[in-house]
Amino acid sequence: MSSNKYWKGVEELEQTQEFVSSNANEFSEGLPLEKIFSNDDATRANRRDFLKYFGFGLGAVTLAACNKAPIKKAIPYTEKPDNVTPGVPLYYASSSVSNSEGFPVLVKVREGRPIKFEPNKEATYFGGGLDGLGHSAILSLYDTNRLKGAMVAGKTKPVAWADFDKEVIKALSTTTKTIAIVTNGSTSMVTNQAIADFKAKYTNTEVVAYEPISYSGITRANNASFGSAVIPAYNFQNADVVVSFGADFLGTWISPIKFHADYSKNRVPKEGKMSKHFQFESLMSLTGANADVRVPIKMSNVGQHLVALYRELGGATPVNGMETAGNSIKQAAAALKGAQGKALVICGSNNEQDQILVNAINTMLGSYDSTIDITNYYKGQSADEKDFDAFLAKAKTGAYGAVITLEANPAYSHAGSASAFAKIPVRISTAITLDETSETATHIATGLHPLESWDIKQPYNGRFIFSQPTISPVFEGRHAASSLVAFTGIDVKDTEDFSHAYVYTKNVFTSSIGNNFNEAIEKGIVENVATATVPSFNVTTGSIISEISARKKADSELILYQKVGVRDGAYGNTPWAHEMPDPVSKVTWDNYLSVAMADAKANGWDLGDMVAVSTANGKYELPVLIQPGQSKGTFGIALGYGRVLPPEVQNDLKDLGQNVYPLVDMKAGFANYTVSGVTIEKIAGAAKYEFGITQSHYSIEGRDIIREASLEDFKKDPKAGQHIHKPKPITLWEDYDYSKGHHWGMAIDMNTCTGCSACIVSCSIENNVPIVGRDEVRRRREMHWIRIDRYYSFEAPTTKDLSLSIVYGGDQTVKAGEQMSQEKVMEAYAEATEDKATAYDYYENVQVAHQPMMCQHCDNAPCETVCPVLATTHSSEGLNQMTYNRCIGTKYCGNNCPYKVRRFNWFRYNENEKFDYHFSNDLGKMVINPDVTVRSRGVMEKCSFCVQRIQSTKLTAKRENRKINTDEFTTACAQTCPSNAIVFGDLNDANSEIAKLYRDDRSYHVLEELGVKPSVQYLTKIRNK
Amino acid sequence: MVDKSILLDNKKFTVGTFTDSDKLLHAVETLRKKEVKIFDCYTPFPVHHLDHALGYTRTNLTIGAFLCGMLGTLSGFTLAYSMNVVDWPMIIGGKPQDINVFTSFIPVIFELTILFTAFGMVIMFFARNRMIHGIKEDLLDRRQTDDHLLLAIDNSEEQSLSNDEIQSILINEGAVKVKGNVESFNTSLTTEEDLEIVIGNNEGAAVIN
Amino acid sequence: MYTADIRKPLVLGGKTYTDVTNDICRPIENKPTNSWWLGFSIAVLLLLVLAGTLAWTVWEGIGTWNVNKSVMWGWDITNFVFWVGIGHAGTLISAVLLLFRQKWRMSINRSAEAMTIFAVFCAAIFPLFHMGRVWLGFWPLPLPNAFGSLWVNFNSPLLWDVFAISTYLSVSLVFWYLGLIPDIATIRDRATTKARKFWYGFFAMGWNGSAKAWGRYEVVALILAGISTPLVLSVHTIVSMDFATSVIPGWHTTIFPPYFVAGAIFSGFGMVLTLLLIARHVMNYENYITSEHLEAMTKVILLTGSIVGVAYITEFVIAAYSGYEYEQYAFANRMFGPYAWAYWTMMFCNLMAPQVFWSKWARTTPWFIFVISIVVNIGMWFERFVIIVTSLHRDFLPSSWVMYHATWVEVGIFLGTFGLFFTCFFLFAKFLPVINMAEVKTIIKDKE
Amino acid sequence: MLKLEGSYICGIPERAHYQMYKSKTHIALTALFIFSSTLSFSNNMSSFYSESTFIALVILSVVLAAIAALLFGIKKHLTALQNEKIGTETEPSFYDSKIKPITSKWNPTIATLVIAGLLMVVLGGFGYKFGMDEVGVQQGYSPTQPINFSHKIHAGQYEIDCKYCHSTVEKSKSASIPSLNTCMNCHKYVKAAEKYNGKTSPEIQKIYDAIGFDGDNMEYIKGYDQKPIEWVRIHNLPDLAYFNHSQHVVVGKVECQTCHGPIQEMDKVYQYSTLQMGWCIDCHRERGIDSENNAYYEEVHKNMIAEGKDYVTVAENGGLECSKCHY
Repeated sequence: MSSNKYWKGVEELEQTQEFVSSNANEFSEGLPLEKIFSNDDATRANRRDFLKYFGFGLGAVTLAACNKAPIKKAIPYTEKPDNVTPGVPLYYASSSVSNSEGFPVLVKVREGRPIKFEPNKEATYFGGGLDGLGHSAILSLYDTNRLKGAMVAGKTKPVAWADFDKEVIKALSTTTKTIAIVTNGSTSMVTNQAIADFKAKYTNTEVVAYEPISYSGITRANNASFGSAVIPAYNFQNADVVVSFGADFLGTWISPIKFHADYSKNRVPKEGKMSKHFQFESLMSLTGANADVRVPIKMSNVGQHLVALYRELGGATPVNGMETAGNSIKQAAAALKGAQGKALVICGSNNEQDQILVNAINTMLGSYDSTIDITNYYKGQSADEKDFDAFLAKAKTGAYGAVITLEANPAYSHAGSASAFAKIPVRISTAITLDETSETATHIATGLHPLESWDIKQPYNGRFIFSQPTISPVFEGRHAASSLVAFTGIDVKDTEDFSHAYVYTKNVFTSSIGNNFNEAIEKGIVENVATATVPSFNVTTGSIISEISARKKADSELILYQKVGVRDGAYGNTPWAHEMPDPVSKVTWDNYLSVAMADAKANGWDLGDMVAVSTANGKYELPVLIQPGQSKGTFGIALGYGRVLPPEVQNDLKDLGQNVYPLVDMKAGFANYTVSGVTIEKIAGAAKYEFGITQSHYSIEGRDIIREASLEDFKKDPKAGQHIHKPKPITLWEDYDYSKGHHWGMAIDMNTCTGCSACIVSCSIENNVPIVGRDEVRRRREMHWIRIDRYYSFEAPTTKDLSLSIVYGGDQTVKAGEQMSQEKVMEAYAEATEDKATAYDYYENVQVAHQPMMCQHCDNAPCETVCPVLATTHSSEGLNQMTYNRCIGTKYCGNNCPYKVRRFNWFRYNENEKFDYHFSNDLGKMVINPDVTVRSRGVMEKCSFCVQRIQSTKLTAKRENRKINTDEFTTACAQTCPSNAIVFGDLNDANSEIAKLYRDDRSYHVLEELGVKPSVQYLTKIRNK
Repeated sequence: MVDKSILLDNKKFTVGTFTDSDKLLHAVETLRKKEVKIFDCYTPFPVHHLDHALGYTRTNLTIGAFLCGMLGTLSGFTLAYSMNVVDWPMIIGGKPQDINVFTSFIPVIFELTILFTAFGMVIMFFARNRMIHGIKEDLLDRRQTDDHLLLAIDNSEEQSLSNDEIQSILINEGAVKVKGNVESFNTSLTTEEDLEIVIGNNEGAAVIN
Repeated sequence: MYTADIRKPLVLGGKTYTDVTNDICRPIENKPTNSWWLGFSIAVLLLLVLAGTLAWTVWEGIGTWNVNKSVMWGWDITNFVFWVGIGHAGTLISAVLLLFRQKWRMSINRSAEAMTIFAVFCAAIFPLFHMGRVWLGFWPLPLPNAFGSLWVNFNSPLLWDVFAISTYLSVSLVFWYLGLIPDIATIRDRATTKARKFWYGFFAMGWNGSAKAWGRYEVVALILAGISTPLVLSVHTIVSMDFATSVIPGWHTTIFPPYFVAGAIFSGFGMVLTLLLIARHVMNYENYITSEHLEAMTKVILLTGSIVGVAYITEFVIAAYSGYEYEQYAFANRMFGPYAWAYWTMMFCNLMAPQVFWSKWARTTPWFIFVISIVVNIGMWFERFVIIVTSLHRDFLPSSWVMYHATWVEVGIFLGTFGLFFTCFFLFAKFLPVINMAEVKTIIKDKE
Repeated sequence: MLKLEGSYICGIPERAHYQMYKSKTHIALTALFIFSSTLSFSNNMSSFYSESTFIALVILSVVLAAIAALLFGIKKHLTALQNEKIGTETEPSFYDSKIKPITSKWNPTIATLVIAGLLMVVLGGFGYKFGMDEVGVQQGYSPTQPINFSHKIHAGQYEIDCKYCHSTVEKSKSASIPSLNTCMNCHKYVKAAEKYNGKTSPEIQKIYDAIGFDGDNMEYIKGYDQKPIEWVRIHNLPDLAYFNHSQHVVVGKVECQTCHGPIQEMDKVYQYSTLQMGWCIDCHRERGIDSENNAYYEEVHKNMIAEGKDYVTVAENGGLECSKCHY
């Protein structure tokens, strides 16, 4: 065996990456085999060779012979930048990568590598949170499949930019036809300026905006109602009553992170008041899961419901509209009336008529200027598909000589665009990876990743977000704006002191925003907003109402929705977003046909059955997922899947799900995501599909895990929901005294936790939690340190309704609400019901509760007692410490954990061809947090309360000769929570937020009767029913 | 290999061979009554009351075993206490860090007690019997571990009776064979013939000098 | 003169000392039979399966098993408890029955003790290889080290296990070996080849059957029996504490120690019967292992089976009476949940099946006893499976409820341990006397 | 408000931007500039070598011994057979003639106890040694560096403060190896030419070559492709242990020499301490914390006075808890 082969890399330059990024084999003690297994350098072949030789015995001699210590290099800077202290992170204000319209964030940078996004808490308007996709999109920077430089069709290697520019300029200037620029409806002022410059040179230029998800219903309606084609800004914090018709504003609708923050401000009952939220929807969305009153409807009928509400509110109309069960519209109307000026009605329909009616209702309720701001309107996602369709139609006639796509990917998300694009001879793209559109481009002016770029974005009118490069370009890309300018013939080469993009951006800033550019990028946000005005509504609703009423109700409808994790699919190549379980269905890695229980029962479908879904626009084969809460006769498929990724991608991201964008119904002149005329047939003989699902049991089994109370009860008694008779645990010994020093604790408000799962991804990135892929999730081995438990309960029939006495586990008569297994009771009820057609309708009415669950850091931790080698012990600060390097992997602690929050490294997840995600390539490893050990296989891991942050903060305080400031820092989950549901701090600091919450009447411990004394408090969920 | 010659070194024995434990026992009792000093008996299986009949006192291995057990108890406690309380106390699941955690030590203390008792006693037993791996056996009869029960009398000792008298008593007591001048041996292999001899009764018994 | 108070001779066929020696030494002194070779080959084949699956586990990680985030112990610890349980009968037969002067033990205790030792070998594989980092398997030993020194956790039942199992194994070995010495000496003195003379001579430690030695020997055996009895009880008590001291409903039960001990005896006798019935048939030991023996053992099975059955019911009643919903659910889930099949298999095999031994015919019909003994073994495996898997797969938080099914690797390891067990047993039957000659010779003349 | 490590940096001076943006390098080069010691290392490879060597040798020697024994046995047996055939008496072996007469006189009881005792001592010793060596120790490791930098001259003779070069030792977890421009602060002028006949010292020339300095004209070469110096790491703490220099130097007031030894006397640096966990623990058990002069420890100091103690050791303040270093 060649020892040189083994260690050769160490001397090589590339290997310096390794020490930067790879903490791969942190466990250096023990027998050498493990080290051989985990040697970063060794390819698989080498590993096998090794065993071969070792088995032969002679290899051992060879190995013994090469008795020289391996050399590790330490390479200092040649010229150290002033502000970089190795080992200390820097934070740069920037803009989130996944929100193309601009969203303020901080980027944590260690030694020149951005390693994590953190919310910019000073940008209060945006809420100070971040979502899961926003976090996971950092991996797009470290994507090994990024384009390496300017590409020309027919050549496999990048070409020089000068040659590239020459070629492009020649093509652009010789064409006599129109040049089209397809943007992503960008709010980037830099790009817009560049387009303007480009247009000045090429006057035959047309600009068309394209976005995969359309909100044209709103823009058109506002144009008709108020004369401005905009999406308004919604201010949920001002709304005491929110009525949403199919708008998933907490999950995917327009700007969910901001909405989260605003919405949650009114969700904590203060002085007996909290907002009331009605949700009328067909699929079970994240928003619906958090609603106080959720009413299952069909989206094809949403108009009629709006009409009914309009009428109830006193709108003059001869038509009744459609009432739903339990007079929900009447209740909603009553609540809205009571909250005049503090009400908000929104609708997720993309139909202009529906939205005009919504505008009419909001005008009646006086929402403008209060909950809706149309002056400082939202500028993102306002592309109208009408324009793009016109462009495509024109392109098909061969009217365009060239097209430049700026960060838009219509070939993926728009069915007809590929054929139209093919008619344009010169197709230039500025993509950074080879996507469906750039794949067919003739020229790719490879752009820069947003984290490598300067940019100014204006997501809301008057609010400017700044991006600055936090890493030097990984590959030879060029800023898209610079490319556009270069195409006009201007030299965009970086000058001696400044890059072109920097100068260009600064010019945009000084010409249209202000003077102090440095301060602007330091803060990351400049706000310069106007006072909101109330627009005058000038539409007569009569004809609209009669048109809406004339709509035919569809028997079955297919709803194309977005998932919270993946959204529109633009960042389909970031595995974290896919491994994050869907907040409602808890499915990872897949899209599927979600069906109502009643439909599943009626058609004999079961979880995982493969069905063929056919509409006028195509036929797809998908597995079935039964979704409680979904309306009967509705079916849902998530968009954003079925991405065509570069052939190098061979992990679970490859061929992931089905791309159902072609199913979007464009017939009526707008993108309708509710498709009628769908037939679904079970594919006979197809094997059952197994989902990677992180929670398979729906019911809470009537257990005292989530405590809830109605607002009425809570007003009478602040301890409502807590009066459960529990034996008082006694102890044989005096407990350890944690009153000295720090005692770290956490509180989670289940009223504000929406289950959005941003914390899961934030935690995974902060703590180097590996991605395990679908197959391992199927085996129930996801590694997330924090999970969000989601439980359904039926808005149950009372005992009287049931009129069934079901004996279960002894002779206990089961009563609704305190069943041992509510599911079983309901099942029995359904089977006993005579009317089979409606037997399972009760599945439409479910309540949802979300409960984040992580290591509870029990003071009397059962896991600690059972570890034979003291790998898990308690610190005097109340932390349950997991010492990976001491762990031998008996897994006893995991078994004995009542909360089941311990995660075991079943395999070696880094440097493993079976888990070919970012941990397994040198570039992807750049994202590893160097302050946290990467765990080897065979050890247990779990939430550490971000002990690296605790230690770092304590150390800073000690160094600065001071005490830790109250709430000086927080954990990764708490920090990113868009609704501030998680609070972390020192219980011994009486002024801290956490100490206050511990004294709150709503607070309780999960499973407190076990006497394990957790350090995580939950606050009773109050429902405003 | 080490010879076990310390036991029967260069001695000559008068050996009576029995095939019935009751007869052996009776012979021993008869000889002892006549104050004949019996060197030892060799039997293929434990013959009850034989040690009593030979006048052996009860072995005090039991006391040794008890002491070993006490040592085990002490070591178990010392081990656990010094490690978990004295040297490096840790907070483990809210358990006390002082002597109150004693209850957790009980299983280990118990097991070590057993272990020390068993091993201590067995080692003492081997030492007392001068048994060790690889030591060579001392045999007076190839079949003393098979089906012959031997009664050995040391010829060099002064006896109250003469050799002939002893031998005749042995024959009378039912010895199938009495040899007058036997030395211990341990070398040669057993042959098929050795195994084929079947001694049924003492009718053909003879004194072989 | 002391005579055993028994009704029938324990050795039939009017055997003399010589016959006993000849009969029992025959397999050792002759070339192995074809059936021995056949059985041995199958066992070695299974042993190779064990080696292969264990190597694969260590190479790839515990991920090759199907244990998951909630059921972190599956077949591994089930098999561990199963094998440890089997081990108990050996010590029990030789130690407890010695204390009670039950002479019928004498022809079976040797093989029962051998079974104990081999079963503990098999058992020890599981706690070792279920560790994520098996190469650090020595860390639970309280060794001084360079970490400061970092010691071990004396609060952990797993550490108690380390001490208990290693003590049990070593004391059992000593006890077994002590019993073997006179018999090894017999073989030594009958040796016709140099190798046999050397090796048996080596292990006989110079034994020559002196009355002094026998006197001490009997005392030592008695005391060893005396301390082995609490040891054997403590071992399974401690194994049961792995579960009983935890907080998981279905595990956290004070009844576990006696219940586990009874179960261990039950399963151990089942296994002893299985092995003896085969050995008796193959080696023609009908005169030594008589129907008297079989009957006595079936009675023990009946007794312990019923104790175990009472424990099952008690557990259930306690859960129902506790008013503790998690405990109640855990037991309801055992009976009606997704693993109900395992529960009812266990109930049938352990509680119902042994009840046939109320019938004299059943107690004395070897083939029937054989069938029931197999059933008992299956039942006791399922008991451990039920306790471990059904308790873990649905514990406190329904969000973590999962299902668990073994992979081929786990099944392979389990089958492989049978390979190890039978390889050892076949070698034992070939090289050592399966029946304690010295002891049997003492009862040859005991008559009614 | 969240502020880790001071405030988050915004608005980098433009020169820095330029530097960041200007270098169009592969990310590997970005990484290259990074001072490696900021990150802990993956392997403690010394242990790999020492242990693998050891185990390989053990396996090998066992195999060889077995083969040798087998061969020896066969030879002996054949000789015996041969002798038997010829009829000559086999010559008594060394064992038979010399050792056996002695050993056969031994008292088996004493022999048993002695052998058992010896075995226990040997096994125990082996176990102890194994335990102590479990963590690889590189004490005394002293590799040859790309530049023969002498701490004896710089720190000893010229008494340059350690923190002048290892500038981040008070701020960061790593003390940092100085960047070349730190060297150039002096070596722009100091060329040690007097020792080399007016020429720049070859060692100093290495700095010039790396950073691009024209020693003759005393000016930086424009557009020079700088090459970093690849120092060989001496102190390799495994990744699983978090060690922070600033914590020990600023808060703990530990002298550099406590851990690094008489560095001012080292021409060639070697690893002075074992860097084993037991070594850390020993210090934590003995050393007191400076609770009096640090506001952070106010409560600790109060309790200490109340309990009438003179000082509180690091261990008493939780310095032996696992997650203080391992996370």
